[in-house]
Amino acid sequence: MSRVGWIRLAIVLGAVGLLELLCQTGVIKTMTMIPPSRMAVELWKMAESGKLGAPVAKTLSNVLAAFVLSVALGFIAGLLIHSLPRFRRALDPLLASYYAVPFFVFYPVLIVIFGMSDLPIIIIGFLFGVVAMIINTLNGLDRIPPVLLKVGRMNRMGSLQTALLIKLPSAAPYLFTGVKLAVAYSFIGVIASEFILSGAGIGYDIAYAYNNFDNRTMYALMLFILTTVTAVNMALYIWEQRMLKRRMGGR
Amino acid sequence: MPAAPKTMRETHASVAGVTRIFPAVGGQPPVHALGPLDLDLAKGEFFAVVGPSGCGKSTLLEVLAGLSAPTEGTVTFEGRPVAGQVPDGVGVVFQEDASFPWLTVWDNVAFGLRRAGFEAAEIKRRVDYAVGFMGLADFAQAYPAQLSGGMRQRVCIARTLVLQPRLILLDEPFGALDQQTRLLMGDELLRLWRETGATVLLITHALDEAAMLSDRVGAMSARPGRFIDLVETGWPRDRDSRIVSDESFGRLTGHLWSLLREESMKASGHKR
Amino acid sequence: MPAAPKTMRETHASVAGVTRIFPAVGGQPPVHALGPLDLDLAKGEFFAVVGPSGCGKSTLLEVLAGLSAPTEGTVTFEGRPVAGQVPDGVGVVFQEDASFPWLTVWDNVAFGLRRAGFEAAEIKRRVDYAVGFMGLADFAQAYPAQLSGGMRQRVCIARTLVLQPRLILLDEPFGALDQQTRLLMGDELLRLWRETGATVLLITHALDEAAMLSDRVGAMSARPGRFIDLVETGWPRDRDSRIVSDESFGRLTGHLWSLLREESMKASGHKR
Amino acid sequence: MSASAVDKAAAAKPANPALRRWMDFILLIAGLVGVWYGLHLWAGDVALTSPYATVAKLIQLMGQAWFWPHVGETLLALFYSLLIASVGGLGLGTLLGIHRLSGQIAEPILVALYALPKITLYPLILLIFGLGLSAKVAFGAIHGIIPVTIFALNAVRNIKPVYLKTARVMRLTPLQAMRTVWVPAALPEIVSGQRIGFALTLLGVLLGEMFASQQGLGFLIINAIGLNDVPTIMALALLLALFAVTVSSLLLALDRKLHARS
Amino acid sequence: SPAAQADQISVTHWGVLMYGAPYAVALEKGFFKESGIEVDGILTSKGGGTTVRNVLAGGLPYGEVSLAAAVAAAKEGLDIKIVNTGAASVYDILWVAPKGSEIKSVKDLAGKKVAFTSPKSVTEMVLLMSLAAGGVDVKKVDRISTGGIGSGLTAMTQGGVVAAPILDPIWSRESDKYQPVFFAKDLLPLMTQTVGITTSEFAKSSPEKLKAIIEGRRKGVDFLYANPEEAGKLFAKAYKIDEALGIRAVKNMIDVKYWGRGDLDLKAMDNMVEGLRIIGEVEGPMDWSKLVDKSFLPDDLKS
Ligand SMILES: Nc1ncnc2c1ncn2[C@@H]1O[C@H](COP(=O)(O)OP(=O)(O)OP(=O)(O)O)[C@@H](O)[C@H]1O
Ligand SMILES: Nc1ncnc2c1ncn2[C@@H]1O[C@H](COP(=O)(O)OP(=O)(O)OP(=O)(O)O)[C@@H](O)[C@H]1O
Ligand SMILES: [Mg+2]
Ligand SMILES: [Mg+2]
Repeated sequence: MSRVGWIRLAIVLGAVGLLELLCQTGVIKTMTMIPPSRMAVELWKMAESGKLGAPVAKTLSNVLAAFVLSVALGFIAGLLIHSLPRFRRALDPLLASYYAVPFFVFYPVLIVIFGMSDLPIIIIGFLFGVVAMIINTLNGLDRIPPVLLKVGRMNRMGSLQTALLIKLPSAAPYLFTGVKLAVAYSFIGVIASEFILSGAGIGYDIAYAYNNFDNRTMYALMLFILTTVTAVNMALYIWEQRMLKRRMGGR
Repeated sequence: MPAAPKTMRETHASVAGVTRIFPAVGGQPPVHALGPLDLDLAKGEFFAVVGPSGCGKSTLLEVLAGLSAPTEGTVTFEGRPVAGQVPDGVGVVFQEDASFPWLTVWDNVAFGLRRAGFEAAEIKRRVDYAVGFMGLADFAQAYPAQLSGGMRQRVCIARTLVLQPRLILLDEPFGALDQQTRLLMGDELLRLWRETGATVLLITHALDEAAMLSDRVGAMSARPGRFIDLVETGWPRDRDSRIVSDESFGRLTGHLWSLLREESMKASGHKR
Repeated sequence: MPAAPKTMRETHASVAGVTRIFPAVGGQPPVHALGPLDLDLAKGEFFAVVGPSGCGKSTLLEVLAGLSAPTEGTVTFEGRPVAGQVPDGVGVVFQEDASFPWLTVWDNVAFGLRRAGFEAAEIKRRVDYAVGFMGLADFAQAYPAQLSGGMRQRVCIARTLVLQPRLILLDEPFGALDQQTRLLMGDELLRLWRETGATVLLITHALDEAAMLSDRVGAMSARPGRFIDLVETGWPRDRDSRIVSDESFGRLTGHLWSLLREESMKASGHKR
Repeated sequence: MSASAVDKAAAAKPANPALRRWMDFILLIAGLVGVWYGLHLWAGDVALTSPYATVAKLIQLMGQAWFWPHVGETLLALFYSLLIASVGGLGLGTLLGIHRLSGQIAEPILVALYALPKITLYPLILLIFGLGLSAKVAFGAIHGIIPVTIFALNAVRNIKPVYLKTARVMRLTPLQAMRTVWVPAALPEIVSGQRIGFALTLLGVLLGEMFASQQGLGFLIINAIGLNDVPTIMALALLLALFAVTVSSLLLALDRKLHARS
Repeated sequence: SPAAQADQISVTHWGVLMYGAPYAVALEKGFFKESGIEVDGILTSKGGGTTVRNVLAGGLPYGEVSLAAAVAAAKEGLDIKIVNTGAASVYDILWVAPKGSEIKSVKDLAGKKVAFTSPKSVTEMVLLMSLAAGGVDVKKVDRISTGGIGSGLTAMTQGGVVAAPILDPIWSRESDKYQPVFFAKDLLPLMTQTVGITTSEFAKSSPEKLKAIIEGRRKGVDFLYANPEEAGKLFAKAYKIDEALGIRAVKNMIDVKYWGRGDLDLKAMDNMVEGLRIIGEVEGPMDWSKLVDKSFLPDDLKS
């Protein structure tokens, strides 16, 4: 790991250590927050007892579905919108303000359209993620140097070949930003829906533990989400750095 | 300057009555970038284009390659009209860096061959040769970002040349190189041209480069670009950069310089 | 070549025993970019630096300007050591486009004068003159994005020159211009230099430019850059681009060319 | 010949591009309303009221005296949280951008925190800030501050080094350099960040109001959800969308103006 | 903590469900002031533990919360006291089916999909107990959590479930769209739904304020029973709903003696805990003595 990586790790560990200290010495009361070590122990116990399996499977599969949908459809929608500049210009103000509208108020509509299943929640996660993907796809397509597309034409390539062999790799760094955001928003969308709309999944379990004053379960689950999100992010980050290093020559 | 027997040679590519006008965008007026202009390139000819910045040289190249349609006029390559598509047998090296940053040098050079469906063995043979020829052998597995600007330009040249085009269009291919390296590359371009017998159109800013490399130099006016003179150099086919010491070389560049001095002052909006 | 009586002139700026080594970052080894190297610039001298790409020319300029500290050695300007700060009286035109995109051409040129606290009337006088002088009068209220690369470079030159620096450091100031315009700009730079009596250090890729403009040309080796030769041109102070037709001009460039041919082949990694 | 071609090209130019853009926008909105109407026909009033009924409900709401204090409450909370998110994010992002090492260290941490569903932090916020305005403001601010920070960080980090060198050659004081070079150079990206930050801060404030409050649009929405009052839910969602689009368009216009220069 | 205004109390589902009606009346009629306390606002929340947390986080630590949440909080060691009763029954809850559906009674639910709001909520408990009381095998009914009343009704309209729970005042507003399947009041015993809680600390430091709140609410309840028409109007005004609707909802509740006057009926509370046991919320016996404090009740209700 690089020097930066070590410093970062040290800072994170330091923060966790400080929290542990504050909780252990009672500066932060147990009713407010349990020490990180307890969270880990509780999480481990839940995992061992098998209580974790079902909600985790449900939430993660929903997140995964929302994520895959956002990335795939976001890329395709980005390609389409990019080829319609007038439509795009009109759409622009809507794209950025989109996040201000609380989607879950449309949950009943989604039930009507998709029925009583996991689908409405997946769709909410998808709705959160897809716009980030579209925005970044457009960004990436904008930044493809026109000369690369000319090379495609010089080699007499069709539009599908051009999309896959030139546009996709050329826009990849921007698409990556979109992918990272899509991960974040899929998590946020799915878990927030579970939290607010209840039903099942980790978000629901957190809301439930919260309602029952079960701080141990609540914090254990929050720890689980935090570590999962961080792990996924870190994996993406490392992958991205590797790609960028190659492309930027370490600059 | 002895005139080469141009009319006796077969026409390979030509533009006739071509203009190119970029339509208005935003609040800006349309830009009349080129022409009207006529040009016949003889088969196997090495033609150089010089002209002030922004006069439409790259625009001419794009029209000739079929990358953009002329507003008026016709373009012909090997007897057939060029319309909307790059014809087979035409290779272009662009002014900007067009190397693919996500591919290694080797894969960049192999790109066109793969698209054209060559066999793996043939691709390997041609790419290995071209990479070595361009002095990139040590960097075959490097990515463009690890190369200097000049080396990247050489990747693009190699990527085009491995396809063995019959008409080679080069837009400032040595722009990223220092003057010394430019001359060396020029010599190699000449050798290649001699070996393959391809027709070459070379756009350049450097008058000495144009004068040294080509059979004929077209000097363009400020925008909208038209040819104000077509100068035959009369060099033998078998030449290299040592020509610069030839006495007629100085006269040639002097002539070009006086032609373009006025035009370039117009183009750069200088002291008006 | 008649040697100018250099030793009789007063030293204006100098570097002594200077090296510059970029420390290792990431997995990469440290880069020894420059030196060890000595140079004395006489007051009012026009000094040109040529050398292969990546040899450390820009690095030398930054060290001389006080923008980066040398790893070893000392830098002096007007008798005082230069350390960590750009001394008053030094002006720099950078290799990259340094025009501020958020200011109009006029405001760009006025930028330094405003910061230095000149009076409005004086600022207006100087900026109007410089903008006109640089052929930018029609574009005074335009933003850099609306200008060509060459015009932007002229904005940067004007922005530096209005401050009337006593030492002018120019890093490829004509890089974005076509060869013809370069020569015209060169003539104007010469006129300015004559009028103000400033000391000039000009970095350039173009050997003819170096030979034509300067009193003395420093030819640098491949990285780590050192001077392999310092050539006095012996031109009169009152000269312009017509010098190129002088017979000794050819000899001069020929000499520089042979000096650098080897070096530039080393630097560009060509055919190794 | 060529002169006539120029004329032709000029004639093809539409009369007024700004007008055309407005037409495009209105067409798009009309399309969206059409989709909405279609969904309404499909799903029925139980799930989705018609565009007309929604607008009528919104106008009716806006005619009520009790409605405006709720709007005021939300705007007040939004104002404070935007202040924290924009100014705080800008300051933090700028510092992290200037100090490269801390920027490199902090960015992945920020991104990971950003991806954490902030709704799960609500219990914690409540414990720390108690009920009322401060909790809402805190909730809004934590939604908005990270994107603003990340954008500002990248904006500052990506300032071309040659601008900073120019500032040094001009011998600017740190304050002068900040005011006349750093800020204007980074401004376009900063405004982009503020756009996203605005939308997310608004969302955060609304979410905060949904949990514990007796005032604000979020409160009205959660109440309407509880009462299954679909027309009110829809009318409020419409109001929020209109508000967000308006602010976003203004920022976008600024954004375009700034980006056009560079 | 930087507390909100000190003169607000929390009522679960204020502005949404009927628990708030006595407070609406008491506020409007000035009963709290009469009893010696300034209350100028009611904080709402989604119910359950959220309301309890709000009580603990807010300035004036009194709130009406579901008994289930109060029990859960006490089990986790939160320092609270139950000081009076709010809603004395769960008789406001009923299940409905679309107009004209074949589902007409609890027996018809066997083998069908039935909605409740969320796992371990009062609606789940009432559904389970009602099925048992109606002699339907619980295992034969496919119970579906829809997340809320609104989405349950939507799901039912779309055919996702055959019946869904509904409460006043939504029921009063939409009764023409649906037909009742069963009412909790017809199947279940008296079960305390909500209680007033406070912190032990506040109980010690400000008994007068508590007494005043309880007294003020009780006057509100008395007024509701005595003047349904006027009370309905006041309630409608506070909840920003139609007047006729408000009156109708209030009358519906009066019919089932929904609001308690404050007296703590341990039997009815035990019934509720029994229900909680069924859905697995509570294990073991409940010891009310530590949790319940009757000393703030008006003398006539202390028995
Ligand atoms: N897409 C376009 N839209 C509008 N104007 C354009 C476009 N492309 C080029 N132009 C204009 O057309 C003119 C000719 O451009 P072109 O690129 O052909 O010049 P050039 O001779 O190649 O210049 P350089 O030597 O700088 O490469 C220029 O004035 C340019 O501004
Ligand atoms: N910040 C840096 N870190 C590491 N190496 C650097 C850095 N800046 C420059 N170098 C290296 O130092 C050497 C000299 O660079 P410099 O920019 O001075 O070259 P130059 O002579 O100006 O080249 P050119 O003619 O291409 O402008 C190069 O090999 C370059 O890769
Ligand atoms: Mg060009
Ligand atoms: Mg340099």
